[in-house]
Amino acid sequence: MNVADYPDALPGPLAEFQSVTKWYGAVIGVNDISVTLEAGITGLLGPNGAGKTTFIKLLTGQLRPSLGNVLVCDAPARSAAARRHIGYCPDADAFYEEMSGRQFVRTMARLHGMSAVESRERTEQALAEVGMLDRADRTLRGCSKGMRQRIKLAQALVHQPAVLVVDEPLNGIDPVGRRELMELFRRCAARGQAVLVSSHILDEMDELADRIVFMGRGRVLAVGTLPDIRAMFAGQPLQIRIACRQQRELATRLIPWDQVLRIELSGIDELLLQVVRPDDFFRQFGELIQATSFDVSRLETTDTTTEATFQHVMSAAAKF
Amino acid sequence: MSSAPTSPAALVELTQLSHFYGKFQALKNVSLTVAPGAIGLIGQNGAGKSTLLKILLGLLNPSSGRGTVLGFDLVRQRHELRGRIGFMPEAESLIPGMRGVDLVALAGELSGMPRRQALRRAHEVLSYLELDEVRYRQCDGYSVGMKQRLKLAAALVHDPQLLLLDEPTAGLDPQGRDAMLRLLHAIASRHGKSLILSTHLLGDIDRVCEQVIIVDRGSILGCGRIGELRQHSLGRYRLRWRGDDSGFAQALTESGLTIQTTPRAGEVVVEVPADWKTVRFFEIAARHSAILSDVVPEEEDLPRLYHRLIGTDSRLASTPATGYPKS
Amino acid sequence: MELDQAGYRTWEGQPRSPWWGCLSIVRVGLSLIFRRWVFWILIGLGLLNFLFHFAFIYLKATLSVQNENIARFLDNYKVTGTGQAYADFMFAQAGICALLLAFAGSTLIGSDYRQGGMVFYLSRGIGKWHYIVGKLLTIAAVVTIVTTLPALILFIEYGTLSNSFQYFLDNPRVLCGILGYGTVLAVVQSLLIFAIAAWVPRTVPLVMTWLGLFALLKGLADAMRAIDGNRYWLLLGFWDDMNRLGRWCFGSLDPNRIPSAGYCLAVLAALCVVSLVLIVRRVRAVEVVS
Amino acid sequence: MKTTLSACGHLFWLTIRRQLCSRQTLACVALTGLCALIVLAWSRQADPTAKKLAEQVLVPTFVAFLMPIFAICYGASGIGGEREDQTLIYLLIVPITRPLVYFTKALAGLALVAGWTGGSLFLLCRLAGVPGLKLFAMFLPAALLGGLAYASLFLLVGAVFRHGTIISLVYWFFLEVLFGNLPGIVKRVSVAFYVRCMIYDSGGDLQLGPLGRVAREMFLPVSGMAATATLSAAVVALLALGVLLFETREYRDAC
Repeated sequence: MNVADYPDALPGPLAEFQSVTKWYGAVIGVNDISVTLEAGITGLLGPNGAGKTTFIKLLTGQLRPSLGNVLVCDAPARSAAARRHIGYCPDADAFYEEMSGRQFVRTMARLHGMSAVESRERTEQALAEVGMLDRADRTLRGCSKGMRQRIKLAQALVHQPAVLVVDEPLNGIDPVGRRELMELFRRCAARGQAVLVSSHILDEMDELADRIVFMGRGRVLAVGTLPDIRAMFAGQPLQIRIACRQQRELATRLIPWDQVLRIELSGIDELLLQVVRPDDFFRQFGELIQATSFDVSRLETTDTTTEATFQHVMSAAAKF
Repeated sequence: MSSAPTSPAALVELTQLSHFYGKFQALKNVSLTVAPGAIGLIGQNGAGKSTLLKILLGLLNPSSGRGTVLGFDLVRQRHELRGRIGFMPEAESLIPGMRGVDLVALAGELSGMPRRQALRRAHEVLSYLELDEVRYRQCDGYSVGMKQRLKLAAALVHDPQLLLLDEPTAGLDPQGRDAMLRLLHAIASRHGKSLILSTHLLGDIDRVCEQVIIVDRGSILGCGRIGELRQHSLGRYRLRWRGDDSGFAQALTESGLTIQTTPRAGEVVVEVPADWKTVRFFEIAARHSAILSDVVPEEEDLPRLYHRLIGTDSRLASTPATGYPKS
Repeated sequence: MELDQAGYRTWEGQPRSPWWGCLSIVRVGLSLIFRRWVFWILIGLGLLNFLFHFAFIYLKATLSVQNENIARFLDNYKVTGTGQAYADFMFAQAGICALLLAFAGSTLIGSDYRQGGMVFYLSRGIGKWHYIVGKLLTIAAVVTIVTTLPALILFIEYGTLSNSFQYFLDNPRVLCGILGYGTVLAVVQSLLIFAIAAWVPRTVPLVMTWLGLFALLKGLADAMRAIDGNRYWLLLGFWDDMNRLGRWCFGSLDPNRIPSAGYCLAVLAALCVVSLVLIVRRVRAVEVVS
Repeated sequence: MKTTLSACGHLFWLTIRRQLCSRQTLACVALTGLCALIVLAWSRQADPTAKKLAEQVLVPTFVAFLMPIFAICYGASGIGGEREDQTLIYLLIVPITRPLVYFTKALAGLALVAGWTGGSLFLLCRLAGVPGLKLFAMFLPAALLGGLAYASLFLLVGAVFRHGTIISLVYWFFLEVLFGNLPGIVKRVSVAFYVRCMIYDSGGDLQLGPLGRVAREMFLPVSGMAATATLSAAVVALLALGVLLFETREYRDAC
């Protein structure tokens, strides 16, 4: 096989939502979303009921959009042609239980239209990729949750799709396994595949995703890299934690600053600050420390994590 | 015979406990003493966590060895014991077709509460877990988060002294997870319940537990207060800054510090000598017009502690390098 | 004043004996069945049969005052008030009940094995015997509600409407028959459906096994008897065994006809023991796995 | 095109293999075995005739019981079983269009039902000896068509309703068993009626018919040709309807 099989040879976005709306009866699932997916890892975030599942089902062609188009590699997502380019690792923990992992992946390869020889080869590759080469002969019924997740992933990788959609891939996987799988997603992204990961665990997203799609109440609230999204909330007050042996002296120095909205003494030698215009604050703070040589053992911005950004996005969305 | 010792010093006490599934030994001569409190249970898939939980619950007879939980013998007093334990299983263990409040009340009755008391407690616990609005709906229509809280409600309804939780936050969204952890923390700290929390998310344990049991391949690798197991002060700082990108990092190297770069731009981890003062970071930053926003001493957090004890590198070395052949 | 009235509160009561839990299982199981419309089709069918009889008895009582002939005409429709009539009524109800159980089996028991209900039950303060007894009682209660209870009501109605209480005094055997037949049905069917549902939890195979057991075994019994006229083969038809035993309770089984009530009892008892062994093995297996 | 064909072919074999290796097959084997025992026992009696065999054994046990059971087993579980196990999703993400998925699965299901019906009928007739072999040709077309009609109906039910298997069973009990045996023309909605019409028509010289005078008078049969045509049309129409509904349906529960 050659590199041209991989999607970086294809022009344009790998998948595209063109003002897609989907409703079930009177209930709206997603409302007028337009997003493109490109090579790299995209994280899909949002609380339960935000429309993530609908988004994924639209992308994998299980649902037909009520309005708009979903394109995968320039084919409508519901067509068989589009499904050739999509690998989907579903959330539900269901398999053809009586098969072994290897048989299952091979079956899926055959259902993708591969010949027996080809499917055998690709199965071995996919199993190697998820680190299950030596453990794939046990029947799925007797496999642990982590092994099942990996087999599910192998199944999604076996036809070398341009777009890989993984729904909650890290549920039930132990910390070591998590790292391995995250590494795997990165390799896929590096090959030019578009990887869409939906997950609830924000700190992992923080580490993993190149781009994040925030969803809430059926709409896409924000798209972009984490720093981009964070920059959108630059005006928001920041939470800062400072540990300093001269707790009270430092506090008295900081009170007059107009960037500092609130100071809270917490613990033996800790300060919790709420500041605006952080750049100003940090510059001034640096100068202060150099001038006074207070012994600051910790300076930490506590809400730059995805979790905090998530809170910001959600509260911002609630304002309109 | 059913009277328990008035105040058991140890919550769990196991001596030389083993368990076999056929020939496979799931637990190998485990001896363990745990004081009451919030306890985290971590380990790889298949390390024996669920087996341990099931034995503590009295669902499974250990093949050899003995133990007590809450002062009750694991084998001989298992019914009395189980009435004092709340178990929240990982698998979906609901009875389809039942309303939420009926299910919780049933759980209470099965643990020995009289019917009216159980119903009263069920309402109380459900509203405590913020399920008031859905309590009259059928439980198979609940969302993942609601199901998790319903399972917790069923485990809490008879006011047990010890809660066993198997992956309570699996499948929850961030807000749900946050709420669940706050709840567990409150139950443990404010209401004096003990909990044993088995999870893969080390962050959960960090937030709720003060003790931890680390299981690997059927043996206990570490057991005790997280603070005691942890190695303090690794002599490393994580720095984040705004502005100038590379100059600052270079200046750090020139001041004789070893640098590990992280995947993020504008962030490094530096190793410092013993007599290092943090002021010097600010000085170097000022010289290179970089604005320091984070100076965080690196402690051994739970993931690192875990990886140290399990014996894998914290930065992952074990990924198989085999991918698609690129030819 | 503190806010301890809000939020989590403790409960300080003495836990009751786990056997109380069985009653809860029964109550919940019944509510599960009587809440689903599919079962109401069958329950409705049984109810129809019951109301039919109920109305006939009433008609007979009121009209026979005016015209003796009407009473004799109505007796053609088996509302004679004799043991035979009740046995026939219960036989019909038992058939409906068997259908009901075929569907209810997977709701009551099968789903425990497929959807984690076992873990729910067994991780509470009850043991496996409490669980088994609770479930068996539930099924027995369903059988009783569909068969014995309506028959008892008819019996009381007939007696009350016949102007004197002599009817009750004259027919003690009928009461004993109703209770006896009901018990046989309840015990055998509950054990049998539990055993089958525990091993074949899905609806379709469950229904197939359940029906096959009654319908095909009866066919086999008839065919075997046709070979050489050996009537002991009829024991293979479990459904008829229950019926024969029931009629014996009513006192209307011909004692000289083979097979006799004793043989039926032995066969059914063996069947129950086998079922019980199957049930216990299955519950124990789940304890280990789940 | 070629890849689609090979994928469909694999799906066909996969369906057959999985259905054959399920517990239902065990139950079918057990029931067939019981029927075989009945036939064996029956054939030992003093005076076995073809008419008696048809009336006492084949119609009540095979046509009324075994054949619908096969159809429910392999029909309702075709799509319905995959939905129940939540594995339908795997068929919806492979590059086979939905109509083809349904069609392939239906073909596999129909083949299984036809195989089981034909096979078990042959076995039973064989065991019954000479009278049985006489009846085999007479029963085969009716049994096959009836089985296929049942199977395509239950496939459709399984694809449309969430509790497809239960609904199929309820349908069988009430419409087929209850209505099918009512006197008058109500029974013309049931498959069993047409199957029996075909049997009675082809078994003309044996004077087959419903037992009992009233039942015989109130049976009101249609001609064998009409029954055959109705059943064949039903199979085709139900299949087409199934394909159409499967294409447009969106499974929210199963995926």
